[in-house]
Amino acid sequence: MAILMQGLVLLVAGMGIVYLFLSLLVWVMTRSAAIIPRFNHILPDEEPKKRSRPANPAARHAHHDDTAIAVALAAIAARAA
Amino acid sequence: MAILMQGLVLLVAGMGIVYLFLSLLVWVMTRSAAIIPRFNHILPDEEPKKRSRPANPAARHAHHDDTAIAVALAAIAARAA
Amino acid sequence: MAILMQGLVLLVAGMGIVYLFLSLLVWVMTRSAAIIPRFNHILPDEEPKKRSRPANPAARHAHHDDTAIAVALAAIAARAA
Amino acid sequence: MKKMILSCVAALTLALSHALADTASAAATEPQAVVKAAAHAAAPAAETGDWRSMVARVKKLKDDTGIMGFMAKEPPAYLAKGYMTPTGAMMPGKPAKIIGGLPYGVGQGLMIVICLVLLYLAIVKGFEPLLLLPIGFGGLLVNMPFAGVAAPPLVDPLTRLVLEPGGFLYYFFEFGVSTGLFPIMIFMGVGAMTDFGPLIANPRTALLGAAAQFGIFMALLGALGLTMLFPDSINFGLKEACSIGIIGGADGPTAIWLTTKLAPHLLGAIAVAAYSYMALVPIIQPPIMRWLVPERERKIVMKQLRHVSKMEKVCFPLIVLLLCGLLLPSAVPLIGSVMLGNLCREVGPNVSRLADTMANEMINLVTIMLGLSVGSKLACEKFLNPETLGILLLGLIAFSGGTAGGCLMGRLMNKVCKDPINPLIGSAGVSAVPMAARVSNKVGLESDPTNYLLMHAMGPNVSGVIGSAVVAGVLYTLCK
Amino acid sequence: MKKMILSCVAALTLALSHALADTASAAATEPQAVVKAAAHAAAPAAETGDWRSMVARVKKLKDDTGIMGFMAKEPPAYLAKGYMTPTGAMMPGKPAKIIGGLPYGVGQGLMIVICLVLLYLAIVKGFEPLLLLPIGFGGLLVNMPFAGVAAPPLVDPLTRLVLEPGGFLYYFFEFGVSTGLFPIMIFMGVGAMTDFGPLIANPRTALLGAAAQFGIFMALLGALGLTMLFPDSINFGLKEACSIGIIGGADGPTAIWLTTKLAPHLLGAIAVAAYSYMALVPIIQPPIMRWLVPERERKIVMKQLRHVSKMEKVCFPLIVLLLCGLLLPSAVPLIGSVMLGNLCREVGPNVSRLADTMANEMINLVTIMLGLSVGSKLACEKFLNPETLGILLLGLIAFSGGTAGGCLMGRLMNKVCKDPINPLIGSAGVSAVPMAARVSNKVGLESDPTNYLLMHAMGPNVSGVIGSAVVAGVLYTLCK
Amino acid sequence: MKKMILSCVAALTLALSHALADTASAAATEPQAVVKAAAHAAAPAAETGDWRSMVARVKKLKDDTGIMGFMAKEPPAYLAKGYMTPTGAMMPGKPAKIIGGLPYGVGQGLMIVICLVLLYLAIVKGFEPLLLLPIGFGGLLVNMPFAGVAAPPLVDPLTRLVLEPGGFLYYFFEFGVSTGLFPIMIFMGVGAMTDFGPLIANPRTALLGAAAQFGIFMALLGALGLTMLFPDSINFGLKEACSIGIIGGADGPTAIWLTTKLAPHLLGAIAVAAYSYMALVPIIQPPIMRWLVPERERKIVMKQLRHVSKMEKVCFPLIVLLLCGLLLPSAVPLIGSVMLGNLCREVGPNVSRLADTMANEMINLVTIMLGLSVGSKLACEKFLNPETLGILLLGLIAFSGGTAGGCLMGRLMNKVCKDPINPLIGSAGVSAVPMAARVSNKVGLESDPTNYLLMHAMGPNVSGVIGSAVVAGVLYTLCK
Ligand code: NA
Ligand code: NA
Ligand code: NA
Repeated sequence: MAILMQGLVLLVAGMGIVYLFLSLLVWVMTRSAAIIPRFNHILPDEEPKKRSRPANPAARHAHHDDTAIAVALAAIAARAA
Repeated sequence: MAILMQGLVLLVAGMGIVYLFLSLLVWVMTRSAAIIPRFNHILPDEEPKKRSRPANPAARHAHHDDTAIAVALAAIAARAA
Repeated sequence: MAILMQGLVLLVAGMGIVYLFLSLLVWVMTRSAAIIPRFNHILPDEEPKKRSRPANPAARHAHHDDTAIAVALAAIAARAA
Repeated sequence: MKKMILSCVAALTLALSHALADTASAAATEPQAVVKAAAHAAAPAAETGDWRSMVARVKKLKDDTGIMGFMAKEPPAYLAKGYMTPTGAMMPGKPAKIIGGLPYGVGQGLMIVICLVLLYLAIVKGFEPLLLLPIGFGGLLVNMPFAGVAAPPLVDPLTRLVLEPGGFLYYFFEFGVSTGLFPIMIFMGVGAMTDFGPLIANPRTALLGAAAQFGIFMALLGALGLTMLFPDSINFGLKEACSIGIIGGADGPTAIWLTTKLAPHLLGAIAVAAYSYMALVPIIQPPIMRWLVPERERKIVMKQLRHVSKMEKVCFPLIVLLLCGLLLPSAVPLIGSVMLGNLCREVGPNVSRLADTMANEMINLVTIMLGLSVGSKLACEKFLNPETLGILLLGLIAFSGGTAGGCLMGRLMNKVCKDPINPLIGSAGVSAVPMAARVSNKVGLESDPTNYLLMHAMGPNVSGVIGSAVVAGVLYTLCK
Repeated sequence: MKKMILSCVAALTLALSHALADTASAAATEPQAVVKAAAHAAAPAAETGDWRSMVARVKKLKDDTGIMGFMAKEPPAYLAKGYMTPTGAMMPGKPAKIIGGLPYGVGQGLMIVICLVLLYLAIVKGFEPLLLLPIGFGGLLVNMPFAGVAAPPLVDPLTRLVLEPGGFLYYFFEFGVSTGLFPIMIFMGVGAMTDFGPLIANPRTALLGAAAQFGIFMALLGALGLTMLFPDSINFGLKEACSIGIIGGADGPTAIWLTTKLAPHLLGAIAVAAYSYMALVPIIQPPIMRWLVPERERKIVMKQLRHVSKMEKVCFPLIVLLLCGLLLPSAVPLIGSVMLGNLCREVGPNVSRLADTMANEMINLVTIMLGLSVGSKLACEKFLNPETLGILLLGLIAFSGGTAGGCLMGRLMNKVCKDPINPLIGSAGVSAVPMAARVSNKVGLESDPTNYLLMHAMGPNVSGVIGSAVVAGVLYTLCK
Repeated sequence: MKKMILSCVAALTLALSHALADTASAAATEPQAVVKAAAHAAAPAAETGDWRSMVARVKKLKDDTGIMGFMAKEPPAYLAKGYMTPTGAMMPGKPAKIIGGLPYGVGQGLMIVICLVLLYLAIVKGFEPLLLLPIGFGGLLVNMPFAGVAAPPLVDPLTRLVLEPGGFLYYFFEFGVSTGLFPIMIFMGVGAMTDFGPLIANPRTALLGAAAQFGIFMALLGALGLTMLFPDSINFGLKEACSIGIIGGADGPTAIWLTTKLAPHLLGAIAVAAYSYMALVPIIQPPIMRWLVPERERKIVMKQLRHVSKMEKVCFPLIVLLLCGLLLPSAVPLIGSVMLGNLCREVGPNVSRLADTMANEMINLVTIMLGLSVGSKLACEKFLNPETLGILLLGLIAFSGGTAGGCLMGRLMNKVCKDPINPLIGSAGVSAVPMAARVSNKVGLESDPTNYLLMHAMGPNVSGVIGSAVVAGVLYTLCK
């Protein structure tokens, strides 16, 4: 019986804490929904057009700068050949 | 010389066991070739048409359900925007 | 002060070794640039046409021989069905 | 050809029957056999190089077949007597008790049947196949007698040299499950695949994710209650009860993480229950949802979700992590790994390499190894006892309780809040992402075929992941 | 709805304030608390099964919140008093000293702010995000009080059984950083992504890569000088000076490899400095380049690079490895792993599976784990001291010195050699591949918009990788 | 420019000659040198901070160059005297004997040449490049004197703290080869890439896969015979003979798995032989096939294979695993991992994530690490002895014996069975998937250009994988 009481304490404490935690999260998120959008310019949403490009499967692993260099190299190599 | 005799025992035992094992496998497979096809409906062969779709490289890693959700999300987001 | 002198020794030794090492590399590379091209036939450059094929993303992971076998299998299976 | 195969099979049968007869007679004259065995041990045959000794070994092979193994009464020695790890720690042994006093080998045979059923569910019925297939296969492997796939390495107690390496499942388990690494790495992948947008757009749905954790505590109390009801056959302490309860979190990695720490001997049963019920969510939840939510409320149409900016999505994981660090540090490993994956996902192209790797290669590699490792805990002495039945029952209670808690909280919030909330999305709070959200959507469509609840249900669905990680942290701190 | 949330928050606030009050009174009556704690230890509550004891534990939860942690004065016990590893080694403890004698908790709070700044730089400013994001996130996690993400496992000193597993960052670090595996594996990927063609076509540019290592030794001397100037607050020995100098190598894996071996306590600061300055190369280098290279020489047009055959590209990694083995064996692990990756890359289709895996899955997986592990060394007692400021300053000196060395060597070679060399490509010798080569190109275009230096700058750029690996080998041998 | 480089090289030459002279004189006055060295040890230079001591260290650098290493007579101390592992086990040392009593350094030089030949074969000739390239490269690395890429960590015997971490190949080896994990993981990938359909369609071809294991035992007997013939130079016990025999299994992972357990000191030679002969299958097999199979039988056209349903393909791995568990538990780890991979492959879309990962990322990652680890056993004292020549010879015998066994069994079956069997497919029973099947096809086409045997040969080909795993299990049980 004693252990069942302990379980009840766990129930109350656990549900309490998870409620408190998520309530606090709700409160913070509601607050921040008012504040953060003011700073949206810091990390602007990617435009849909831009997004479509990295979805190209061939480009998935390509590091863009490396690609640029590789392209340059290839061009020069082609000229050299 | 004694060790060579041991090797011979190994030869007989080893070839015997591998033959027995694979013979048994042959026997079981022959049996099951008569039985299993009756249960083919449990796991029907994928039709060739269906197979061609997952071969699409872009879809290789996509979890189908997640894709569905993502599509729904995108649609709603588009409407919202 | 003594430790600073040690640092100076490190400076001289370190820069000396890195120069020597890379000078030697330069020398070896210059030499080998005269020698290695004679053996270019051992590992001929891939022709650009050949290269374009493995760039096909769908084929990235495919082991060519396995593919051949799979194709043969599929053909036979199709005939058998 | 047929004759040939048949003759081979006949030879095999003969050899086997001969072998069995040998064993029988050996058993009859046991004292002499012991003397022989002792003599063998004293003069290892390979060294003396006598061919007769090799023939004797070949004959002894029959004692090491699985067939003989399934007739064995005793578990492997390392289980009963303990063993020394390569670092010199002495793991104590435990007498293995199987339901009904069955011999150990019969227990293993039963477990193989059970694992085949698991594989059937995974493969044919599609029950969370990504995890139940490796778990079932690991269970098959570990119950093959004498195969030793999960056996610890054999260590010389004096020099501490490893005389014989352990089974590969032993190493997988020690490397990734004992240390808690695998669940953490899976959670990184989960974070990299999860879109918290719906939760950010409508934060108050997080409360539904909190309410759905109620099932955890129902099962916890149930486990303690069962122990009181059947003190002879079921014996769950607080730690076991917590581990069983967390099945109701409907999150595999969370359940495995907590169980490994509190009650590792129940790991197999709990993981199987957790993933099975996750797969059964479309069957378990709808009746409860229909019972608790009146038709009128099931038709509630919710306000469309607002657009969530990239900046908000990037800030969200950091905010959750900081909150968690401030209030509940013990949940930081779980929450932190989800949020790391999610941060990489939302930051975009610059780190998409990392997010892609987490969501694909890392999670796949780890899933294989985690599944097999968890399966290696499906040994018969851990699974074939009344407690497993209790765990399966309690898992069902946990899922039902969570569903009920979420729905009732939805109704309550609907009364209190200004904006309407369809209580059906409450059931998605148990997590089981994204299955539970789809169930909410489907039950909603039954009442109003134009009312798509999927996106709204994703809010409680993902908050349920956070909620059960929080509960796992609390339970770990209070009961460790 | 709002009311509901507000009431919840109010309840939380109340509970917290109550808890704080409790603690205050507990602190006042410390002797009794100690007695109580001792009693607790003697009779663990879960066993006695008394619900009051569970309530006491719940109350004690508040002492384990991060909020209380940030108010703590002392570091975790395992840091101060040492701990036993699972293999039975006793790691000695160290008193933690933070700048200004700040309490430990405040230090952790400060570190969290610093890590958020790091994340800001990585995410918004794009500072080497692939590594600074995991490093910053690891730093966040490790500075959450009581979260224990980098804590060692708790080992029973008698039986050596692991009572409680360690944090996941502890395992990542021990597995991959302490052993040096992660930098080596990253270097395999670097090799598989690097084209040494431009260096093979124009080998003498390797001398620019040698000259650019000068920055390493400037910083090394600077570190020793700082110690002499501020003996009270800065205390760099030879090992520390070498590790700081290697920042000037502008190669993350090399810096991490050497620092782990010589001065692991500086790992966090050095890795942060190295990756930050690599990201800042476009800001640091141009002024120095413009200052040291006169306008006339900046316009020099270089001869076009010759075609390099596959055979030459395949031989190159083997030649470099053999030279390194002949002259400087201590650099073989670093050089060897780069050259293995490069060999797989150049051999072509037959082993492209391996090269692809190294350049993608392997490097991504390892980057995640390495970044987090390095971040786990951003503990406040290691970062919040004047030495970190010194490291940041010296890192800047190292990068500047390397840039200057490369440019001046370029001018010298231009005078000595027949074929013209644009001294601007000398700055690329610091490595920071491919950022520094692009900077050379950009500054060159300012003077002559038709003069593309990118390919020419790739020669010194990749030779800088070899150069700093050589220096790392020398420093390791001389100072270990 | 040229002058500049030449002067650098000249300086280098000077320094080296000076250094060599120093060493010579040091050797002449050895007693004093010992005293000096002792003094150095007593007062570590870096601590005293004297610049002269640093100059002395720089001068001593020349003793640590590879050049000096190749002149060394003795192996590294840890090999000869043994070492302590971090877990406290004392690994005993062994005197290193090289063929012809060569000095150790010369042996290392020879091994480097041999490894370059291996790389040539892998890169230019395309000999199993995916494994021979990493093996050859690992061999290069491990034979660089003083590089220590496979050295164990330096452990303080009292405190058991790791003073200096080991080489990365040491960690790769301990992590994945000593434990047997890598071969197992590769086998998962092999299973995920293998289609057992042709074997299911025509099960009796499995008997060809059994017959082809005959080569294993020929080589086994040959190894014992060689020991009797040359007792002075060759010394193979039963364990060594089993490991050598398994080369004839023509399965890399099986060979590595068994050799690691029975005769780890032969691992390098055996792995090199196994993969080399696998690559040479198109050269070794055809003459034997033409000799043993008369032209008439080479033209036999086989019945077309029937369609195999998905259900059959899914059941097959489970059936094989259960049979193996019933009869030969020691083969369960190998067979089980192949069958796990195959099951994931055949189940289809639901778990294709896992199958893809096994067949690509996992197998690639593990191949890199396994190849390097195996290469690290190409140390000269293990390879440069007459036994290696014996192993190479016996490997050839094993492959030939297997080919012959398969072909003869094919002829026998052709006589006994109703349906015709082309004996040429028997040679595919050695496995070496899919090379041997293609050889069968090619030799068949020589006799009848319309008779495609490829699909028929895949049956014995894949059954050979099962067969050699079974033999490995038997040999392990009988000889461990
Ligand atoms: Na949950
Ligand atoms: Na560099
Ligand atoms: Na084989």
